[in-house]
Amino acid sequence: MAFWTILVKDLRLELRTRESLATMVVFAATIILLFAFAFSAAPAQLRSFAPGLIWITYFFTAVLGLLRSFGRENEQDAYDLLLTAPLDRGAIFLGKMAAFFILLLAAQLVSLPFFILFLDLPLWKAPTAFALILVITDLAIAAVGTLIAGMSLRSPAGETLLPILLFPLLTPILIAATEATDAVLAGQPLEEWDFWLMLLLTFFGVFVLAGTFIFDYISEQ
Amino acid sequence: MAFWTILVKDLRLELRTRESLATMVVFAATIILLFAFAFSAAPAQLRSFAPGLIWITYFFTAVLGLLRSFGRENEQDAYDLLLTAPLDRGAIFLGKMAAFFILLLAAQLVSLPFFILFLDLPLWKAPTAFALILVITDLAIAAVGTLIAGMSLRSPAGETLLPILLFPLLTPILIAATEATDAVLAGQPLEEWDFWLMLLLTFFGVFVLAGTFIFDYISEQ
Amino acid sequence: MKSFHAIRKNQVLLGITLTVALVNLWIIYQVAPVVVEQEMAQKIFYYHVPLAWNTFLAYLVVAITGGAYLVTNDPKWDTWSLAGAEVGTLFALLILITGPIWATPIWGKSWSWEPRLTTTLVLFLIFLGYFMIREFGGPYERSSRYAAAVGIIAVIDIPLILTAVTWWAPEVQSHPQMEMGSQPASILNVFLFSLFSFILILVYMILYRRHVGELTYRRLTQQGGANHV
Amino acid sequence: MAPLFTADHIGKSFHLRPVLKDVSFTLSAGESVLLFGRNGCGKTTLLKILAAIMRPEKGQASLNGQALFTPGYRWRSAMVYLGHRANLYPALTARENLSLSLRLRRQAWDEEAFQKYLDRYGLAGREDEPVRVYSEGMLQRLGLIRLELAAWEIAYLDEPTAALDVDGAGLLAETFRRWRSMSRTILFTSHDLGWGVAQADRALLLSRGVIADDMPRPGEKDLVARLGREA
Amino acid sequence: MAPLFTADHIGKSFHLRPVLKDVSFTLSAGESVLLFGRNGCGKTTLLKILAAIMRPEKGQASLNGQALFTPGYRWRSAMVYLGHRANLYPALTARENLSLSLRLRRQAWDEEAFQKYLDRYGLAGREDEPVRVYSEGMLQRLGLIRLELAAWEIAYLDEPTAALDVDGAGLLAETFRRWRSMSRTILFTSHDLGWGVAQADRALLLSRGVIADDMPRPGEKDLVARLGREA
Ligand code: HEM
Ligand SMILES: Nc1ncnc2c1ncn2[C@@H]1O[C@H](COP(=O)(O)OP(=O)(O)OP(=O)(O)O)[C@@H](O)[C@H]1O
Ligand SMILES: Nc1ncnc2c1ncn2[C@@H]1O[C@H](COP(=O)(O)OP(=O)(O)OP(=O)(O)O)[C@@H](O)[C@H]1O
Ligand SMILES: [Mg+2]
Ligand SMILES: [Mg+2]
Repeated sequence: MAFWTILVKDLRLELRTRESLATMVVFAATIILLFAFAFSAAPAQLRSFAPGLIWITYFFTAVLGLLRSFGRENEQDAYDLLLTAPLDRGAIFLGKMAAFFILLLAAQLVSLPFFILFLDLPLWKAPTAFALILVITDLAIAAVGTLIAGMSLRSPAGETLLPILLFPLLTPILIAATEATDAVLAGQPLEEWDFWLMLLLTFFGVFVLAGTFIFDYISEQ
Repeated sequence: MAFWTILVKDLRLELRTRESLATMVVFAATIILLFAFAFSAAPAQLRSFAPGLIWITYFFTAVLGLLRSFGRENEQDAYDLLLTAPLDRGAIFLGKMAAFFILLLAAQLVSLPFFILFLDLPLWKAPTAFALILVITDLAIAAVGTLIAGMSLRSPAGETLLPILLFPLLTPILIAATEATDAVLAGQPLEEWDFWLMLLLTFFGVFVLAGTFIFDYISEQ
Repeated sequence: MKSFHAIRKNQVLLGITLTVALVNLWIIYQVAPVVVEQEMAQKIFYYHVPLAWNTFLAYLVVAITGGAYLVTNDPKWDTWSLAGAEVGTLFALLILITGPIWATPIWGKSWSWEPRLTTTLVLFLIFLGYFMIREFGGPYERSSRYAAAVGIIAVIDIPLILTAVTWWAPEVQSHPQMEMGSQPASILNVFLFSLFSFILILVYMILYRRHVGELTYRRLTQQGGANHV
Repeated sequence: MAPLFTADHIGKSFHLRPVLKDVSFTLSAGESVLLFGRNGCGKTTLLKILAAIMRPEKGQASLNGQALFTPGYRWRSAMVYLGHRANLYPALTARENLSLSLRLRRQAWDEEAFQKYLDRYGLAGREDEPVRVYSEGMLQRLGLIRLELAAWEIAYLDEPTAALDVDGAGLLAETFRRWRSMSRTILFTSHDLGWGVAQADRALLLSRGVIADDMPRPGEKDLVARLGREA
Repeated sequence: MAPLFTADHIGKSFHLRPVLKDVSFTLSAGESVLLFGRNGCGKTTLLKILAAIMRPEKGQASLNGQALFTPGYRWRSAMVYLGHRANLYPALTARENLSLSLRLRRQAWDEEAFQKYLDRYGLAGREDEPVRVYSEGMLQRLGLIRLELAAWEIAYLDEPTAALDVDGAGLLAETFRRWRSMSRTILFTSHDLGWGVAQADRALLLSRGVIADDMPRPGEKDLVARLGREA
């Protein structure tokens, strides 16, 4: 219940201003354009770097999205509305996580054509496999990101603390996503790379559990 | 005078929180770690992508820096202090631009050793050439960024406007910087790539002029 | 409150720790067999591996006491967490130093973006973040809670990171993953003694750091709080 | 009769500097109590702690015999909080903000009541604008409507009259009377002591981290004199 | 005598909805004038326009015969503004904030005066803390010290008493008297009409986008009655 309320609220806030999505998409597009330029010298090698490029781009995108998601809570102390409400704080975490997951996925889907167009990546050759990786990785990113943002963005130096705490924790996720994407692009069957998916799912599961329980302790000032 | 006051204020705000340098170092380290990983498959080829990687990192750093630089002005409506003061608003623009330039440069210098160490880039082979690119690009980024941020972050839809206006404007700058860096790493003489520097300088000049004159009109609500 | 070394048991602990450490040094230098292909370089193993294991131990302390702090809100647990984190991170730094020292003669280069090395670096960076949130996360009462949460997150991250390594594409694995149990007794015994020595060092350092932490806490409380920064 | 609300030895420091040292008091059902004290004495801090926005270092509180500050969340269902700032999302409209706040409390939306209160608080016709464009006083009025629509037993209000015009203050006085007649309990701060005493059964003086005085049915002069002695 | 300050036909809309339609009034040197009106009538908007934080769509104003709202900046040197929120940088200390505000006005720092005012406004000993940790009232007090240290001829204050305790309001009343004796001009808003009329020579009623009434030396009752008729 509370979970849905918060999820819907975050999505509505986003639809109203469209700011996170705009930021994320434009940012992704800019990075992709840069990549296209940076690699114009060696288009042949591009393929081997593509998975890394994709996930680096999405990482930065995720940080920008998180900044907005919690920045909005602070503006008029609106977060206090959530904190004083009779609901499990774990639900705040889950709701904001779910909303962020949806936004991140949306931003990625919108920027995907740019990857395919400008970097000439044959992602459409294995759409389900890639979709699977995208969804599962985003779940993991959303879980870790929401937990970390929920605490760092409540403190004065929040915007700087966020990437610093987040990046090391996300590195294993990035690696798994990159390796899995690599395998997909190389045309390997699922059995060859399903352990990366398992790793990502484990990350997701562990952080959802941790977040649900810890969030109560880190929400209050 | 007003220029200096604002420059000093912005630098002090940054130093006060003491977060700046420490966080920049850790930030740089983590980003480079991400790259190293994302591209670990082919370390030998990494060299050819290095310029792109460097500037993508710096692009992200710049966006975060800009968001903070103007976010701070809005917190307690402190910006009103600048607006009501008897000073030319062009000086606000120039002061904030200079401060942002210095911070960006500092952040880059701090992260440079990591690039050199971990990604094994021979930037030290042409230190003056690279320094030149760094300084001129940062000037251009600072001019464009401060003008756009100063205008968009004062309006309610600011966070949406900022990326939409800023990123496309920064793209040519980043491309120029990437190309120039590429040329330096390839050991080309200045004549081969001074074209990019001229482009960057033009950007800088145009936007400084524009900013100095326009800022008065876009500062007020 | 007394200073740490004014307390009898701590003097004894320090004595034992120092003695064992010196004996350990002598054993490693004199008694441990020289591995043929690696010569003296291999002996750093007796530092490198115990340091790594003790790092995990220290971080476990951080997580457990951090959890206790969150639940009880008792600052005593926070001083334990902080002590564990500082000593653990010092040890982690030492892994990151002894590793490359060993690597330089063996691999011919001091670093490679290889799974175990990278994940160790990641762990180290997570804890740098831990200290940053303590420093910049707001007043002590809040930042210490955040730090406890980061400590817990870091520790649930450790097994994930470590197991991830075994799944990694084998062609990029260059860090050895030997089974300690299958080592010859001559190596295993020296290793175990060194491990014991480092556990003593860890315990001593954590106790000491915790004591200092408690003194600082009391002093600040008595003088009516710290300056706001 | 057992008190509705008890606060026991609440303590809170910032960077180990105590702001609240040992705050204890009780409230009975239907009481309206003014919390007063000098600027910076810790009133906002205390209200935030009671509303579960801040975590105290020590102390307990209970409402209806149920312990507050416990890990669960049911203890928060009987309370509402209205802070200095409006606790609203600037990008959402008035209607959306309030319907959100009700949904968070698992209450159904009541359009009729909403329209009634909009009208009463002078915001009729502006309910579909994003509250970003509201003036300070309008925000405060909307915050009060939020409390009107919610079901609760105890409310914490931090300077509710600060941004209200004369009409608004009168309206709020009437609202306080209505709430008290519903035997709801109110703990509020106000620097407008005249307005405050008129709405309060008791006044609690917060000073040096403790409740320094508990004054039943005081006059404005009493409070001013008492504050003066505390200096 | 020519008026010190004139506002002529000032108009301002948001999204084409006019908030200020045609605001004209004059102020003489040394006058203290209360700007009052209902929540949302446009007081803050008007003060922001005069302080050059917002741009009006039409109208002029002049101070000392010098036109305001012109591209240069010298016209801003005779004025100060203290808004709803404190106009301070949370990360800077009180001392840094004030020295910054003086440097922006090209004034020299006066440590002695600073200490004197800190003392007077009850902030002594806290000048080297970042103002992020200040309470609402403390922020407001610091904002007032900012005005005390600055050199100016006209001040715009938006609800200066809103966060102040009784002492603070008394202190500010005294300060107003001092400023008026220096023949400085004050235009302020306040919902505390009692306090307001006591400090004001005149009261301007802002309603429906115009100055609906200009009342010399009114009593509190007059204002309340006048507001009532406007509803
Ligand atoms: C260069 C940086 C290095 C880092 C960061 C590093 C890190 C670590 C860590 C974290 C462990 C403990 C984890 C575990 O027990 O599985 C470990 C164990 C070990 N390291 Fe390293 N190491 C480095 C270099 C080396 C080198 C160059 C060698 C030898 C060629 C080496 C040999 C070992 C051995 C034998 C173990 C015990 C493995 C086991 O118990 O299965 N390390 N190292
Ligand atoms: N985050 C914080 N860090 C450090 N100190 C703080 C923090 N928040 C509040 N304080 C301090 O705690 C004290 C009480 O603040 P609080 O806001 O509760 O006061 P208040 O009674 O509400 O004052 P006012 O009447 O001005 O609103 C002040 O001295 C303030 O400086
Ligand atoms: N940015 C904005 N966009 C649209 N409308 C606005 C904006 N700012 C203010 N308004 C509208 O202008 C009107 C006047 O607002 P203003 O803040 O000036 O009122 P006020 O007289 O100061 O009220 P209060 O007594 O509540 O402080 C209000 O109706 C408000 O909704
Ligand atoms: Mg307060
Ligand atoms: Mg107003």
